[in-house]
Amino acid sequence: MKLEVRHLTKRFGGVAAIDDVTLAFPSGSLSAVIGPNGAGKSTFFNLISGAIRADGGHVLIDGEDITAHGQAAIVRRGLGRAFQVARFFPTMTVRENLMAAVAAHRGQWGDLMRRFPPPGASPRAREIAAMLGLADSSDRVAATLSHGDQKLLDIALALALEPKILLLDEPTAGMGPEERARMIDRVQHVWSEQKLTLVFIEHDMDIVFRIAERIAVLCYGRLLAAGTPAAIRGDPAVIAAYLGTEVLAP
Amino acid sequence: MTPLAREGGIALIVLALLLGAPALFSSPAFEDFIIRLSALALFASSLNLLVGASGMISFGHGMFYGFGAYAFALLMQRTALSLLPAFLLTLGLTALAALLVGGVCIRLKTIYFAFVTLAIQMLFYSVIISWESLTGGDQGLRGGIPRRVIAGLDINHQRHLYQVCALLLVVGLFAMRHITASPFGMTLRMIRDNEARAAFLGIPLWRPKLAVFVLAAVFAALGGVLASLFVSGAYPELADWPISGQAIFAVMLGGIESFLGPLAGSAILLALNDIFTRITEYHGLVQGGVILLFALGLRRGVLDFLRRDRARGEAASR
Amino acid sequence: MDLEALVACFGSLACVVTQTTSGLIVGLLLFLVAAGLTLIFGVLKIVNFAHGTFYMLGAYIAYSVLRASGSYGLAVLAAGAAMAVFGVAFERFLIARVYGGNVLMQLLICYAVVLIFDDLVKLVWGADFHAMGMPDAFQRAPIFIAGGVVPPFYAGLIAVSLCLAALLGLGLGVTRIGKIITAAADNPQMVSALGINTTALFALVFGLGGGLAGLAGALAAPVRSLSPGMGFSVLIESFIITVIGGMGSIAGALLAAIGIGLLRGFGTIGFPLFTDGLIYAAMILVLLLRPSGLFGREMV
Amino acid sequence: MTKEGVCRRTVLTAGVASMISMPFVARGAGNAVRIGVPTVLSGPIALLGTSSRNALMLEADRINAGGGLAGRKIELIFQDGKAQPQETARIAREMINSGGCELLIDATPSSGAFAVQEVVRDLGVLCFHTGSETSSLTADPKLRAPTAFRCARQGVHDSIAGGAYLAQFASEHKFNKWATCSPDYAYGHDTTVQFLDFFRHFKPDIEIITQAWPKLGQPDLTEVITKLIQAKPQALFTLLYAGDLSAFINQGNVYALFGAMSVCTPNVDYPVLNAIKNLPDGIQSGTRYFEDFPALPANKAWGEAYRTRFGEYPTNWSWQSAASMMFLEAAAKKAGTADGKALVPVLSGLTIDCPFGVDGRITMRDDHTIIDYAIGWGHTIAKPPFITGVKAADWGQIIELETAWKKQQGYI
Repeated sequence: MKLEVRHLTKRFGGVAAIDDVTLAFPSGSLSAVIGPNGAGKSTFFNLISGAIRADGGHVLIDGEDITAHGQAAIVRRGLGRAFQVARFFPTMTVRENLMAAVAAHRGQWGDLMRRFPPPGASPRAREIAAMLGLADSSDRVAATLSHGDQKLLDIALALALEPKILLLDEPTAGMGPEERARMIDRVQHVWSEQKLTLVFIEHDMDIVFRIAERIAVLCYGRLLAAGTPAAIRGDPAVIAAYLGTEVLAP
Repeated sequence: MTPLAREGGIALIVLALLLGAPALFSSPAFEDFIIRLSALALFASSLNLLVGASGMISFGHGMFYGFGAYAFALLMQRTALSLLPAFLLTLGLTALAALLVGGVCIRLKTIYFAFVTLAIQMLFYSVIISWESLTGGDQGLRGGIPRRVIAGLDINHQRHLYQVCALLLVVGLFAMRHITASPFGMTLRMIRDNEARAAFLGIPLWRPKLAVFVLAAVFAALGGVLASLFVSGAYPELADWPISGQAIFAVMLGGIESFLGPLAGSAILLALNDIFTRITEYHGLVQGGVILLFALGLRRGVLDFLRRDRARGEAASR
Repeated sequence: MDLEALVACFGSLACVVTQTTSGLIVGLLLFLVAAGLTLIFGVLKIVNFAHGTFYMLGAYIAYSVLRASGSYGLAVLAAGAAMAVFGVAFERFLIARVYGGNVLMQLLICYAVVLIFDDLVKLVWGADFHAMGMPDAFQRAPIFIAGGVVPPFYAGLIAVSLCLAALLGLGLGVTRIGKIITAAADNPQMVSALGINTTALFALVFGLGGGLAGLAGALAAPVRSLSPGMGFSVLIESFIITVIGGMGSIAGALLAAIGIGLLRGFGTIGFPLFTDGLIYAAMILVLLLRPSGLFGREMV
Repeated sequence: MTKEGVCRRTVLTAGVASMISMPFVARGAGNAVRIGVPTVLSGPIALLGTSSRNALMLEADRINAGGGLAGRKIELIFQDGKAQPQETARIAREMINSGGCELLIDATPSSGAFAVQEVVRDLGVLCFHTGSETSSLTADPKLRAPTAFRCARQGVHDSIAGGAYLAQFASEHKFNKWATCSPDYAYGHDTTVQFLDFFRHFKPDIEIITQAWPKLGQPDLTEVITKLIQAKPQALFTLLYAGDLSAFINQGNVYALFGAMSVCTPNVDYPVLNAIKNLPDGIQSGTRYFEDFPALPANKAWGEAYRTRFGEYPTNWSWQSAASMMFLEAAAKKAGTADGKALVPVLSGLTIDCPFGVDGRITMRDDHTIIDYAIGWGHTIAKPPFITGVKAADWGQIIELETAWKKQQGYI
């Protein structure tokens, strides 16, 4: 599915957190959103996913305007999301987390007629766990997982919704180099296997330039540049914004 | 064996034991205890549907206990309805009231939800006190609940009341257990654990929240009906905020994370009260001291403590 | 409903003066209790349901000290000091043990403390109600202001309570420790981030709250009946004030307390039978429209 | 599975523990008559409970010293119902069902008494209510229980006696503008209406210019006091009692209320007097319990005996509880047995010699409520005996008007 934003704008007080941003993420693409701290990256995701309301502009999925839709409706339209600080259900085991998410996705959240899990939830949960390499931890209580596994679980919960578009907010935040590599591996694997339109926010430029097909650069709420890694690397505005940080060096 | 079948089996055995007990040893005191326990335990367990299962802390849950008691006693005194219709109508009216109250309250989160439920209970209590023509004001609905024998069942007779209470206690607890173990119960747990995540899994939060609020109110009213049968009337004390406190304390004493915690807490609370009021006029002092020991010594409910202790033991031996 | 009487009252300066002072006296004493409640909630996020006990003990201690020493001033100071110490002990030995736990566990502890001290008071002072009696210094005829009656003791009480409110406001606004407390009430994480000793801070806040409630009890003792359990109704009213004013806001508590006092003062003339219902309704409305209270900041 | 396993085990333990705590079925020592006394020993009206307990112990000791009830010693079991109906009902049941008690003396306020009434109706044991003044408890045939008796003053009696006294007082002083101030709950509302009805019956031209309704246990009555002073009535009738009344008088003193109007109340009793530091002269008051009224040596002696033993003054509930023991004693003597059920027919219509009777005698009328007990009105003075000039009420008049009232209510 194709994700597009047109003239998207959000102000907090007098300050524009997102200012007239127009961007498109083609169906099946793997894109990164980068920018210095406070560039409005998370706000950008919050606007797309309906967690906060835009002041202006539109969000479109496959050409359909979903700007006015609520969070639940956007989820149903096929957009999943993982968070900067992993969000999951800490008192449940990994399996229960996933089965609950599957049940919710299948509209069985209000089912009072049978015991949990509803039929079919368990195999699907196992599938998702396997996809993210969480199969071995299935019976562990989520709160006791390592930081990296918790981030994976967060993504797994999003995948339970069978999304066509997946937003990942800093999937490698707070991880050591080994964990990072594992995470990126998983993300790429999921992307290629599920044919997702995947957008992620990332600070590690190595990762960004290694795996992203397209990169969008946000700075103080404005879109600075968007294009292929090669184009971004050579963009003078981007170089100016990142001056002295050397992260763009190949 | 599926959990449903196993728990159903346990429920049936317990029910059989309770119903058979009077044949083995006839003790009116034991029967009274079970009658009072069933009222408090249903009420406390219903509160735990909110507090433990959904993470919604209510300070005003006693309002529905009182509502159940008053609605039932009024229906019995003022109308010619027989027992069962009056009982079902009471639960229906409570659900309606809870729908209204819940619709207003669930917009608020955490401590503000607790406060607004308490405030509404205070208002409800002051209406009971002021609306003397209907409720008898502070003197309550006196004169007893009229005897209406159906199918040989006379609930003013203690043995019959005991049997009804035992049945409703077991059935009520089983029903609540089923709710918490259903996919819906899991949804509540998701909301308790991480509301934002639950919302982003496409769950319209207000619906399960309102639903559990109404369900909890109905079970609280069930407890209230039993209380009104025990005192054969309804009194404002049954709707005042210390009654909400009773349920909170039963839940905290027994354990918030164990399904049977509120039942155990209710039994402990009633037993403590019964023993201490019998032996001393300064029962508050002794009871307060024991509760402090519990709270500071275990720092969680008794069942939660035992469970965690046990889990730790297993981990150590592994 | 007697709106005619209410209109007539507003038409007479004497009535306005008298009912306003009586509203102020009711409100300001409640404020002293509510101030501690709101501070404790603001800083520690704990609803101290044992706060009425502080008030009750303050009144009883003042009663005994007055009988022993004959000095009302000493009695008030002793009650305030004793309850400040009691507040610190209560926080250190009981509440501090369940920080980070379920809020209901704190509630359970408060409940136990209320049970214990209601009985201890009965054990020490007896089950019957006591009255301290008016201290000699205040046994004089009422003052008349614009035809309205103002008893000298009440004039004194209003003055003392307002002074305490001002001192409290000043202390919180100007001194370093006061600023820390205010900051903590707004944002508890920040304080620990600043490296401030929260243990001492929490104890201090409980001491302050306890002391204020003890003072309120002592100030009210000459005219109110002392009996075990007398803290309960005061707790409910101060709780309402705290909610309406905003949990954590001293200014909010002051305004809400005076507002409720005045509502009582004039409500008793205009609509004596449902002032309480009106207060509960106000509380519900405030919670629904502005959950953090009229002056509180949204707690996230 | 282990989770459930542990749960079940602990619940079993809790269950067993609570079974152990169950009262074992007890019997009185030897052949003693065990009497259960549900009462109030905590909270704001604990004093009424403790003073009832004192009086009952005093009487039990006296009766036991004289050989007991038909040869059986009395054993009293007191328990706190916390002024909560459900708790009071529970202990009443428990006393009979497993506490080995044969009869009940219910020393609880009205809410408790109505709950006990249902227990008594269910269990069919002899019971004296010694706290409830609510008339309907015995006057309303729907509420009356066949084995329950009220051994306490009754609201309607007090209203008639008070109405008559106040009418005379108002006429003497030409007081036509009155105010009322009563607690805002059913007792306060109903009794105020009843009082005013009888007051108007005797003096139709009075005018009620304002009414105040403070909450029960409201700590500060200031706004009520100032409201009353503003209204400038000539006299005030109040039904506040106990701690609320003493707070009202103490706070009223601050505003010199007692100089501004004449205050009348049926409720000044010894504990109130005790808690008031500067008792104003001239409050018109009924006698709840008063050693000097009726002015009988037996009454004075009883009051003194009580004070000597307990170091405090008796309350209204004290004499009511004591009287119930006297009825029990007389009935047991007459019937030659202490068996509760056998005493019921004997008690109905029984007249006994009693220090609290207006002429030294009290009758348990056949509608199970007492008459001819002391009702008088006098006025306060700052020094002992605190109330003086007591005039006894006219019981002939009371009963005549009570009958009319019962007809009007549809009770007879």
